[in-house]
Amino acid sequence: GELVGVSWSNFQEERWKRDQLAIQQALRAAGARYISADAQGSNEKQLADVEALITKGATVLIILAQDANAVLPAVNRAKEAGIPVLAYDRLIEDAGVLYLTFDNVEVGRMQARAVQAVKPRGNYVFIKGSPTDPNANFLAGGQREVLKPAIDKGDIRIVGEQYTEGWSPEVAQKNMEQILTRNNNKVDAVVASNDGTAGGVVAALRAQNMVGVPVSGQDGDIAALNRVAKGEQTVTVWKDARELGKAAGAFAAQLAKGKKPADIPGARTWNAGPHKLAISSVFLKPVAITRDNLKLVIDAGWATKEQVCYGVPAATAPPACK
Amino acid sequence: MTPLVETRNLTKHFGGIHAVERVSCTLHAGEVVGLLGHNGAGKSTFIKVLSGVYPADEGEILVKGEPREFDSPAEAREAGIETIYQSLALAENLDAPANLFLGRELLTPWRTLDSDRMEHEAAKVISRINPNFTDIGKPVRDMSGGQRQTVAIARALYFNARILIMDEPCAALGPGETRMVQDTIRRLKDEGIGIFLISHDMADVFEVCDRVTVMKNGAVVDTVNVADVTEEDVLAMIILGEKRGGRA
Amino acid sequence: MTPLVETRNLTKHFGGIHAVERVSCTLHAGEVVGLLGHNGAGKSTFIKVLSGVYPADEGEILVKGEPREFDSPAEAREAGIETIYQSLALAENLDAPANLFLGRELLTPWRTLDSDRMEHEAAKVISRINPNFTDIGKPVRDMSGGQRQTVAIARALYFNARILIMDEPCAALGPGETRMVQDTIRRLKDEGIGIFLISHDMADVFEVCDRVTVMKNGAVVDTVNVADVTEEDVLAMIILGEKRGGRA
Amino acid sequence: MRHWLEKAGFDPRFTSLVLALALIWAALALATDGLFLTPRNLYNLSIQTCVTAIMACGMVYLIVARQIDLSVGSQIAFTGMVIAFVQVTWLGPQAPFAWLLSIALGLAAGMALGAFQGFWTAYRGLPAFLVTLAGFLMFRGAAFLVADGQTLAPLADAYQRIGGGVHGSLGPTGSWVLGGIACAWIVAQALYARRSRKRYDAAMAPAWADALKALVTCAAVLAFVAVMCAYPDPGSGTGKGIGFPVLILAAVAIVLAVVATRTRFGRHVFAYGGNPEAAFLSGLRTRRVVMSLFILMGALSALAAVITTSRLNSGTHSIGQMAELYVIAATVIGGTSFAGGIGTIPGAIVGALLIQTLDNGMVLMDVSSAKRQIFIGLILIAAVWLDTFYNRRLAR
Amino acid sequence: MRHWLEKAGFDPRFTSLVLALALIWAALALATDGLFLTPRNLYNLSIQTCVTAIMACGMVYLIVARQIDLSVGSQIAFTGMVIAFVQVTWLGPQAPFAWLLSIALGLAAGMALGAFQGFWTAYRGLPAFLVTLAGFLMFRGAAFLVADGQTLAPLADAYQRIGGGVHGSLGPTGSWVLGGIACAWIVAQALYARRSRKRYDAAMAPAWADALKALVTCAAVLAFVAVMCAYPDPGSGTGKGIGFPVLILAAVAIVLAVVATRTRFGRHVFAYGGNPEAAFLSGLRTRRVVMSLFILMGALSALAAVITTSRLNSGTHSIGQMAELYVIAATVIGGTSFAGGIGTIPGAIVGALLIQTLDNGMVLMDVSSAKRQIFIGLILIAAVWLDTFYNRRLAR
Ligand SMILES: Nc1ncnc2c1ncn2[C@@H]1O[C@H](COP(=O)(O)OP(=O)(O)OP(=O)(O)O)[C@@H](O)[C@H]1O
Ligand SMILES: Nc1ncnc2c1ncn2[C@@H]1O[C@H](COP(=O)(O)OP(=O)(O)OP(=O)(O)O)[C@@H](O)[C@H]1O
Ligand SMILES: [Mg+2]
Ligand SMILES: [Mg+2]
Repeated sequence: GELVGVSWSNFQEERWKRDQLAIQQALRAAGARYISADAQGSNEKQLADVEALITKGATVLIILAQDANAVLPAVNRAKEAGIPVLAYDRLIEDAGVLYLTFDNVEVGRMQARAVQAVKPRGNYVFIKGSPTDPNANFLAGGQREVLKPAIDKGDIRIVGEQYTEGWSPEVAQKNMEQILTRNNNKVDAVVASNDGTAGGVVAALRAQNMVGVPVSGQDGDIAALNRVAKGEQTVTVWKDARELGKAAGAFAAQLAKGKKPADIPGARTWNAGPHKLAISSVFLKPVAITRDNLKLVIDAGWATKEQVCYGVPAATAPPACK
Repeated sequence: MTPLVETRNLTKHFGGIHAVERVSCTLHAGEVVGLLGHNGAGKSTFIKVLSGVYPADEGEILVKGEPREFDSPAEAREAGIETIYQSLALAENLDAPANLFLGRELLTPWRTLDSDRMEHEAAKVISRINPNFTDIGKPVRDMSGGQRQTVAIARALYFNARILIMDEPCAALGPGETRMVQDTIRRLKDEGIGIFLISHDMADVFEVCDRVTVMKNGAVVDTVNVADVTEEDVLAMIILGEKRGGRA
Repeated sequence: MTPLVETRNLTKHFGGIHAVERVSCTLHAGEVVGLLGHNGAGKSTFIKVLSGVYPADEGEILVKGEPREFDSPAEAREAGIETIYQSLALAENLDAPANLFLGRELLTPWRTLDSDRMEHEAAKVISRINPNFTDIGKPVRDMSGGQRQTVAIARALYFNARILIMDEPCAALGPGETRMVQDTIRRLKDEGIGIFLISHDMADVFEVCDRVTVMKNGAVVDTVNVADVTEEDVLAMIILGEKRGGRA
Repeated sequence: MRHWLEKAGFDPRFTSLVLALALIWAALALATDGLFLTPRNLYNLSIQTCVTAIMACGMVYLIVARQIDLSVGSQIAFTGMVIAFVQVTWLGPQAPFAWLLSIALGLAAGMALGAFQGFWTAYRGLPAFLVTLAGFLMFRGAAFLVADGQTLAPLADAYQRIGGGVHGSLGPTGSWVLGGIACAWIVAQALYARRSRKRYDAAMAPAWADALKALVTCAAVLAFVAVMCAYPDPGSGTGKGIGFPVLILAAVAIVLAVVATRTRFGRHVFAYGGNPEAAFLSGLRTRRVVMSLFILMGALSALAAVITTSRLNSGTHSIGQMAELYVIAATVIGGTSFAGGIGTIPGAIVGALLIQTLDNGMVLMDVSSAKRQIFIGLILIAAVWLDTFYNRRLAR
Repeated sequence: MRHWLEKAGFDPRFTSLVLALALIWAALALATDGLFLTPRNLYNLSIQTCVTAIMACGMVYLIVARQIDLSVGSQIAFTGMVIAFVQVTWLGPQAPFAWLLSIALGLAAGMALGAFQGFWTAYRGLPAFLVTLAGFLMFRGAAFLVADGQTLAPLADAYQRIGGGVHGSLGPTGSWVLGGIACAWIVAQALYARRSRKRYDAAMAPAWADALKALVTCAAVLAFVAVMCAYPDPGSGTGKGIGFPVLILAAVAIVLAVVATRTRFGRHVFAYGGNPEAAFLSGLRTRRVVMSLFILMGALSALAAVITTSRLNSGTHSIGQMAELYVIAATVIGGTSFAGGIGTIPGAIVGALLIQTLDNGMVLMDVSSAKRQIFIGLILIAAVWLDTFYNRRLAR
């Protein structure tokens, strides 16, 4: 069968596990084999990884790019070897690739919307991702885009904005503690970029008895879903990795069989990237999980009811936990 | 009567260098044996093997008649062998008392270090050797060459060992200090302690030694009673490396 | 005629310790001046100030009559002062030739090290002091105490300095080696080089010195011509710390 | 200046370090118009400092003995995951005393990691840098595998208090009592020391000096207590008092400081660091000493992990990144030298406090992370330079 | 075993290291059924190794002189951003020779960073660990600010070739010629050495030994060339030959190896590392030496940045993370000791190759990253243990 190589940018984050599982299943279904490599957040290593995957004889590459530009030489290597590339989840600025994603800017937008829905006006804090991870800036971009009008109107004041080295929860926590001190707790909403940092933020809020302040997140970590159920976190934007993975696996198999990216079902050319290249892309819709639609994740078997509703007081329990 | 220490064909090579070559000698209680020889003759290496620093390549060591193998200086020390190394072996960052009691610290009833008592005791022994040396509380790093050596000597003298090995103990000592050490050596000798003394100072040697063993390039040239020889004889042995009257 | 070196009230304190206290002395060309004193008298500190290791707290140094300030040993060396330190100052990881030529390496026409020539030269000087010492090619770390000192001495002798300072050069040397060094000192003296010699060995001192300066606790007790005194006199000065006939 | 300082027996190195810290605090107070010095922020600072400080205490021992441990960050991650795993996955946080057991197992795990590294360093003679670099990679990988990369939460309620959050402190009464006891102890120590020295009529610092020293220390302690109590707990509203992490740190610091200066083991560590060969020739069991240092470090990392996880109320394998750098930095700032044989526990703690101060203050000033890094770098250099410079002056 | 090795004058430490590497290669070849040893992979490996290896050469000098530089990773990031900025933002990649200028400026920047660190370490006596930790933070922050966190791309076409990508190599003819020259030089050296030693009739290794040594070295060189040429360039289709990064590495290594062993400067570095005080007493200008080492390191980091950026065809501020650890590890694996005064350039390069081998091979074996970290850690320990163990045996 075909051999599909996957290059992860940084596998250390919880969600990719699930993507991997889904991709592997989809590939097995299509009768293709799976090999992978993890760049651990390093552009240099990702290049080396791709070289290695090609060496191993991959016939299709699924690349989760660490950096949209820095990954291009890797893509070129693939092109040289005549191997089609599927840009997984993150943009690769190359006309030849198939771009498959829940676009992250959109995720940022959804986080912002969800928070704004609860707190349309007040003091906002932005806890951004790692400064060395371009993805963090996409998210931030989407968040700002949504909130800009309100900010300009003066409904929303930004009272704190910090990167989080290595997406590390305890760094997010320290930063949040300082921002709270700085504003003497006058913080009405926190837009955190993923569930890890959200965890740190909530911990900081709890220490000030401010649990309940709207907090956003993403990835649908079990812990985060549980926080949502408890009302400690407002939203976790859930990108059903299995959907993405399934699609990726299927498409990869087709590309391997020689299909052109453009001919992939549901593919449309998209050219909103920084360099305005026309790239054939497939976008999946992420879902914003709030306490009202927690059921979705449970029904989807993403998390069990026990996990989600663990320790949720019956009184304030969301519908899903009733 | 069985000697305190006896070595049989003790041998130690470093790569191609025959530092110690089949050296046999004995040391009895209440006796001072001098080890002489040119630089690089193998004296220090010999006593390092004796005190467990290096394992012997060949030959054996007998303490009180029974063969012993020392894998570390710690073991030699437990066997009652106390050594003053040519390198002095002092922890430069610690002061004189700390070095003097290193590994055998005095403790308070609560098993903590009894610094004050150690300082007191150290001051006592050191003043016996070098009365001018009072500021013993500073790191050894800041002491003069002779003061360091004084500390090393004091360490060996304080704990009454049965066997005492001194590698050029007076090399850096002033005339006054040297005398003090000689007196101490005589006293210990009378107490029945056996002493190996390495020294380059003939006067020194003839002052305190009963017998001298002369080495050259790792091997023993000869062992003689001090009573039977003159300084010149011994000097000749060291420099020419031949037994007395060897050429006769 | 102006002395090679002259110090006036040279003083150096370490915190509370008066290591060198207003020391004045002179050294003429072709003269050997012995520096004596108990351990910790301040001899090494004095010569370290002379060779630019420590800045003087007070007093001045005159070389050939003109006052000089040495901020580093490098400068003292440029002024023609060559020193053998008590600590020997050898790089343990390098071999004898490397240490001997350290800072003054011999170069090939292409400005690279001429190792072979340095090895050759080193072998020559060293053999002059200690003929038994042949394996000079190994790191100093692996050498015997006396062999190290031989290297340090050779370094000082190889480059003909105008002023030579030796801090206990023979402390670790065997009798044979010591004689060689004494001969060399005499030769240098005849060549008109001025030498400060620190030593604890009276015999040694009386062999080669013209004058001796005795120190106690940092201060000069007295300076005397060797011709005018006996070993006993000097010993008394060192130990009692009083001028000859001081008590008379 | 120097004279009465020396007389009073204040360690100039330490004093100047505190001085540098004081300067930085003053500057930050100005830059944040007083915000930095509010009880609330000082309370947070005290908590934030603990993790680094606790590990720094162990690092002092290692570096004094010419070793190093690059894997402390990964050790936190792994032990933290073990603890969380025991509580969340294995026993369930509600299980009575699950959290106690988890802490015990966490400590055990930490010591195991330490033993592993110690073995290769002490008994197989591999360079510590390399062994602990390997540990740095291995333990982080292992941490990921514990829960397959998942975040484990929430942890037991009792456990969460350890982190110094809500109800995570001693309260005013307790704090004052403790402060009182501390002062009493300090004075007692001073008196006892004088008595003992008199017994051997050894040289003594003048009475006024010792008195002054005791006074300053007590004042510092009480001032600290006062500030901590001035910050009302958001939960109960009463004063917070000393946070539990600070108590842990204090315990660790006192014990290790005493061990370092007043016990055989400590003496041997310093002797080994000063001259390993001499230590060996003096018949010390050097290997055993080195081995136990790594085990100690592992245990301290586990303690740090306890505080971190309970602060986050969750176990994630991404905690403790870069910890090794900050810990070693704290140690070095505190005057511990890589040449070996020199270092103090109090110094390391002040060092940790200094680093955390910069982090804390910069965010209060709302400096962007890139600029923050630059400032912190510069201030680090400045602080240590002031320190050494001041002491160089003394030496002359 | 040992005897004829010693006689032949092979450095046992180095030999055993190469042995360990060979073992690992064999194992990987088996585990990947030969894939690891394909010309293609070996070519990639050779390129991937260069960055670490080049910096390791400088780190050898620093560690030999009892210093350390933790900021090399951040130096890459900063100099890389400077280079990219000059090409992309300032002059534009199409501007003729923009890339040459950018390299020059990059090197200048690197040396400036080095000089900064060197100044504080050599002339102000701050511990290198601390100064370079500050650098680690500052330079990374500065790298972010150069383009405010943006990735700068694409770079000049000519520039891209430096990285060893398409047309990024010497081609078969060139490679073989070079290989020939190298061999000639090796033989010449051997002969010259013998002549010079004969002149002073100094002790000499037996002729067969020197012959053997020369032979082995030449064989290695030619084998390398052969393998590189066996991999067809995807662009042209002809054999790739030696990649440009490898050429840079070779140049750096040879120059630095010669400087270390055959020049005054190198001699003084080793003397200083062996005993700083002795070096000072012997009248060496120790400060100047230390200072220049840091500048050298900065220049090498800039070179590494050139290769990295041209490989990525873009400048991002996130490159070079953890580089410091891998570089220092490579150096230590190569037998350089933190005690100072001991270390070799070839050793460091083999060390770098060993580390990169593990990374490269594990991916080929398709091991999950968590498990990979664990393996790499274990193998690191094993390799170095084998090394020291083997030499311990020799010592007895
Ligand atoms: N770096 C230092 N710091 C503090 N005190 C020092 C330092 N160096 C020397 N001293 C003290 O200064 C005094 C003189 O030391 P010095 O080395 O000059 O004595 P010395 O005459 O050479 O003795 P010796 O004959 O043992 O070599 C001694 O009391 C010594 O303890
Ligand atoms: N660790 C070592 N490695 C290699 N050779 C050594 C080592 N230690 C000593 N040697 C050599 O062994 C021989 C004997 O050395 P040793 O130190 O025993 O001489 P010694 O009699 O003590 O000389 P000295 O009177 O100078 O102290 C010397 O040639 C020395 O170079
Ligand atoms: Mg000896
Ligand atoms: Mg002296």
